Amino acid sequence: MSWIVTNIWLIPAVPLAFSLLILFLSSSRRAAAAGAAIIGQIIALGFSILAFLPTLQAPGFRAVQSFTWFTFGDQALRLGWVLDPLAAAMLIMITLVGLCIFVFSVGYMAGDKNFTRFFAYLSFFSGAMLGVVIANSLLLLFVSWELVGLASYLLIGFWIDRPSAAAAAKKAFITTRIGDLGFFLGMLWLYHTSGTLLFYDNGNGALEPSGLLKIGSSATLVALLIFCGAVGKSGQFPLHVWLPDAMEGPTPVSALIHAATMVAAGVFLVARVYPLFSLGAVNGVTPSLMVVISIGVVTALMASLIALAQFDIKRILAYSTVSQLGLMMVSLGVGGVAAGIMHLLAHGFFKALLFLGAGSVIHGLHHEQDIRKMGGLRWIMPVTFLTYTIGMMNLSGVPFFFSGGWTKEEILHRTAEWPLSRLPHYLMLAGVILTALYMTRQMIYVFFGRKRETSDAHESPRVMTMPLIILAVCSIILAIVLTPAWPWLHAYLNGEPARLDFGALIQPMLFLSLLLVAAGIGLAWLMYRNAGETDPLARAQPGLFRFLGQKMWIDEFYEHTFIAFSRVVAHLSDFLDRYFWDGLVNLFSGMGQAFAVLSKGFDDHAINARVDNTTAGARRFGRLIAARHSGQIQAYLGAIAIGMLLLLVLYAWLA
Amino acid sequence: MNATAFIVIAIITIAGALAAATLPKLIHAALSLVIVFVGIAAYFFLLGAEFVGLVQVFVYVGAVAVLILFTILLTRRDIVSERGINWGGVIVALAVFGGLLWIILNTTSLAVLAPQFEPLTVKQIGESLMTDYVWPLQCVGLVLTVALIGALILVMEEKIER
Amino acid sequence: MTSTLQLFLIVSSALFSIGLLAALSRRHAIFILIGIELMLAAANLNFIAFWRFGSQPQPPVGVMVAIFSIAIAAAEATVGLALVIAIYRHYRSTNVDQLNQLKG
Amino acid sequence: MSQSLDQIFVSAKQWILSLLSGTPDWVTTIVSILINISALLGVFLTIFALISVLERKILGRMQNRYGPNRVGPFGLFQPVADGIKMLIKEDVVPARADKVVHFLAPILVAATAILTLGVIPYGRNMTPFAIDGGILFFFAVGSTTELAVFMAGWGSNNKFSMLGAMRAIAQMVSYELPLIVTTLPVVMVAGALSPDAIIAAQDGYSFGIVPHWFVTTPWGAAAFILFFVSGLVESNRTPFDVPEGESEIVAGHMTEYSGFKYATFFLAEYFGMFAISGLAVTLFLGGWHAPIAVLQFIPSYIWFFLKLSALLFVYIWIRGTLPRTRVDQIMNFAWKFMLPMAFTCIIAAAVWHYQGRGLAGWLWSLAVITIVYLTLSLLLETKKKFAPRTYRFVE
Repeated sequence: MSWIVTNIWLIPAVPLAFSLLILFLSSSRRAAAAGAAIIGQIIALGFSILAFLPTLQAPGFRAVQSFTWFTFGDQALRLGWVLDPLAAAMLIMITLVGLCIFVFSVGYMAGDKNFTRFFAYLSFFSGAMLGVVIANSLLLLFVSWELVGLASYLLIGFWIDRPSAAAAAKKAFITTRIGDLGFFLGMLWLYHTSGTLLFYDNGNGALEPSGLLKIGSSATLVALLIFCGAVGKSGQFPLHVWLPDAMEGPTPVSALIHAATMVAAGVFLVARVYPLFSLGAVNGVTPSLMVVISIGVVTALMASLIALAQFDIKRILAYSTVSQLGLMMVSLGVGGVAAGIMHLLAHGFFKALLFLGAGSVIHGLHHEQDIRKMGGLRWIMPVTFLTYTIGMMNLSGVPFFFSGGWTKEEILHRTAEWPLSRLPHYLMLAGVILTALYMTRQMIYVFFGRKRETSDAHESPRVMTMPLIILAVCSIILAIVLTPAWPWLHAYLNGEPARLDFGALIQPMLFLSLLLVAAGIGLAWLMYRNAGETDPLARAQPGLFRFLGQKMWIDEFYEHTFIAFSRVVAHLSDFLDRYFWDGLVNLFSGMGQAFAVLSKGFDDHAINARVDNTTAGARRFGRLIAARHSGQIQAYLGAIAIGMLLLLVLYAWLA
Repeated sequence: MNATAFIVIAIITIAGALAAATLPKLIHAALSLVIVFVGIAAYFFLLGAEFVGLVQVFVYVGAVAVLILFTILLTRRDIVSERGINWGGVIVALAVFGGLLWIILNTTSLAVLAPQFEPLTVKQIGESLMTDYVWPLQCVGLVLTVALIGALILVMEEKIER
Repeated sequence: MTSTLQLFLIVSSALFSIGLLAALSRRHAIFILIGIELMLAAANLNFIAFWRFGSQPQPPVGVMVAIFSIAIAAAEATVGLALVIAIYRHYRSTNVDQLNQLKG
Repeated sequence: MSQSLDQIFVSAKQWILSLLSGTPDWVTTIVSILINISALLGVFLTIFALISVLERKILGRMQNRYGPNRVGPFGLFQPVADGIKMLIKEDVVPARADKVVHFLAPILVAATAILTLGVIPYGRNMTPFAIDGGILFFFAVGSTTELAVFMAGWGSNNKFSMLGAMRAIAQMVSYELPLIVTTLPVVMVAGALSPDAIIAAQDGYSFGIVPHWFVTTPWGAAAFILFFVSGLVESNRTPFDVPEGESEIVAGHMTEYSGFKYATFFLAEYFGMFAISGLAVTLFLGGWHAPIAVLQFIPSYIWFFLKLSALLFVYIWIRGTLPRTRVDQIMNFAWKFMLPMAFTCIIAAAVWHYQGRGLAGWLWSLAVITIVYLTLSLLLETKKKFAPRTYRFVE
């Protein structure tokens, strides 16, 4: 047993400590801040690798440390952390992607005046996210979860002088808070039914058989409430609206939070408490899982469609993130936990890669984000172009060499095997085409075609391209452990040994999806090859394009329903307050005043006369005393001495 | 107990004290105060409390007296005209002395001769300070620190904005 | 028969009274401090004398008290003199007759 | 043989006292005290005379000239001539001076200097005034010097005198702290305040050649250097002779003294230097112990005075080498560097002690001192750029 297994809390603690350290640096110590953040991340990565190694030794490894936080009455509130393949894989992904993004940020944020603060927040975020991953208690997870939310709020609103950034930060915070309310209620309910918040506790945890037995029929409710939190954090429909707006933050933040890690927390949460979802499954189907699937499907398709009609390079990626998260949810819903997590890990790498690539493009074009104003960057930014292409292949789901392809394939398999209906499967296949379509569209707009208003574009510095290359290589290497021929990661996550089987490579489904991807890319190539200022789709279907371009008017829908409703309620309350309650209050106060007038008359004539006499006497006495109060220290000292003398006399007289 | 030593020290000490209390010039009074301190330290030696005597010299002569002299220098422009003999103070002081004397002379339970004793070594004092008296010691350290900082803040130049 | 301890007590009470005299009758604030130092020294002498003439052997209580009292006296002198300087800066005077802002 | 040679002075005193057997006790006591005092005065007045001429000669050599060489062989009678000159000079007392204080100051300064010499062990069983708290006595009496300096400055009723006295007191008070704090590790390790016990704690040799002096430990070496520098300040020697720097402030608190009183000040200053050096020898350099085991046959007092002379030579050497520092530099150095380093020595000594006083403790305490030293050096590094110097004249 390695020492890190028992001290796994060190992994989140290190970035948190470094974050505090950086916060105390003066804002001119830029190199120190960046260095500290990167060193903290490297240490966390090292610890994560150390923690990863023991999990390889035995399939289904799980180490749990729990301790009592405090006790009220006879109820002990216990917290703890857990190390299992799920956590270990997430740790590696978060720290590695995080490290790349930290390094990238050094270049991207080079000109910013709040450089040190940025790195403090990044480190803080990293620590909080690692805390989510290793938590063995729903409460600890919730605490870290909220810290992640806080970090996200701080980072989205990092450019506080921009009103749009501040609004986006607020929106993200409030929207996720709606989900977190559900999460919190779910937690309370879980504690009520099972009496513990620990996941694993030597057979007594909430996720272990005895705990699940106690939960019994309320599992659906608990699972759905907890799923609310996941919906909020992972940007699932109907709470997805904050995620595209969150692109107001600096691009490394988008890469770190809104692609690779934080949004993955929702998926991770569902995977972590999966036993609650699948409790009492008939044929692998429970009501809660049904909800998960429906939400996932709706989210995935809707986001892909919206992505087709966006012109902001980061916004397209944001919607693709939403759709990929929906895909993961579907995977979890149909029972493919390992597949979902694998996609989550792969997605972490290639989406960070894509976002950083987009960041590199934006940086090279002096903060231009509109893809209509880009083009022909293929030769100007070769490294960015190559790595971006790899990321795009991953996202589009091209199998064989790209991890994203294999994991997406796996998810499609799982949906196909769902016993209830084939509908999710078909919809996901449609999603594959759409993904290929919008990604190719973006590629063509940005990297091919004529140069548009990109007169002084330049390739980014080495410190920014190196992370891109590392992430690209990682996403390709990851493909090796993902092939169906040697499904090592799948086996690792499921806690069973991996077997080599080349036969698994040849499957009809694989060719189907390959065909679909090729169709999507080809279609896009045909459509957008000669695209001019107006989008071809907009020309063909202006109504539909506007509908999609305006994000299906969901924000507006919320504006006119929920927000309008609360406004009406507020007005109503205001009216009630002003006229009804105020009237009551005024009535009472009038009564009080009348009584006061009465008692004043009584006071003045009956009582005060006596009191005045007494006070006059007291005042005369006070003047008498005050005359002795000369303010002279020595007079006081003399008085003390005389007092001492009197005491002496008294003593002598008594003795 | 050495009677000669006792009487000589008593004369010097009380003369010094009278000088300290009555001399018109502040500096002379402060220097007479030093004589009193040294005299009391001599009494401590006579009573077998060498360590306290040394501490007395160290603290009072080396530190407090110098402090008083510095303060006199820093406030030298203020020459306070004395108001002549303050008979009230003299009478109170004499009365207190008389009362104390009367009490002392009338108390019969006091030891006549000092008992034999082992001289107190520095080591014993140190051990007491570090065991039974460790908390008072810490408190005194704290008090001294606070006094130091407080005195510094009190005498710091006030910034006059012009 | 006057005991030896009584002699010490008489000397210390004389010192105390002289200190009191200085504190009561002089106008300069530093004289008051000098008087207080005299009184404290007299008290210390009492502590040591009582300890020495108490039954032997006994724990060094008197010595301890004297040591602490010396330390406290040092702190007192520091703060007192700092106060004198501060008062002097403020009123341009160290005459205690003029410092009667506390007058009731 | 060597034993009797070592104790020859002790035996001589015993013999004189034995002549008085039969007389009352107090006579013996007083005679014993008188013997001690006269021995002290005799020895140190001789050393003073020698040093005053040697200093001028050594300084002369360092400055590529001869120094006094006219009176007697090699100018050795120079101090006699100086003394006679001082004694027959007119004793000038300023008209506005505070006569009593002016008169008492040199007496007090000389008395304290001689008293401090009393507690130092000059050889085996050769401590003139052996008391339990000898080190404390040294510092208690030594702190009285400040009072004397103040009296001299104030009593003269002269601006230069007063300024010089203030400077002297300020720097003496500041450096008294490091001086005392650096003795604490020694007192801690020896477990005693008495000089004899401290010397006894430094007895013994490793491998017969490395003496167990405290200066051979890292904390001891550091404390010794700090102590020596503080001692330089306490005795107002160059490079810390700001209070009496001739080119700045005439002669500081001694400006208004002449003739014999001036000579007394001069003497007290040198006696103070002897006392500090003697204490340094006692605390750190093993007192009267021989440096290697083989040389133990040489009498102890010879070793003591050899070490003392070595230290005195360093004093003179420094005077011939270093320029005078500024007042603010002296103060900053005391509070920002000396005092923290002195406290570090205490910690290092504690580390050394609790590591079992072996090699491990040696290395650990070296590490502690080095780390703090480097940190302080980094922190105190002045980032001030050198600019053309501007002079502000007296307003």
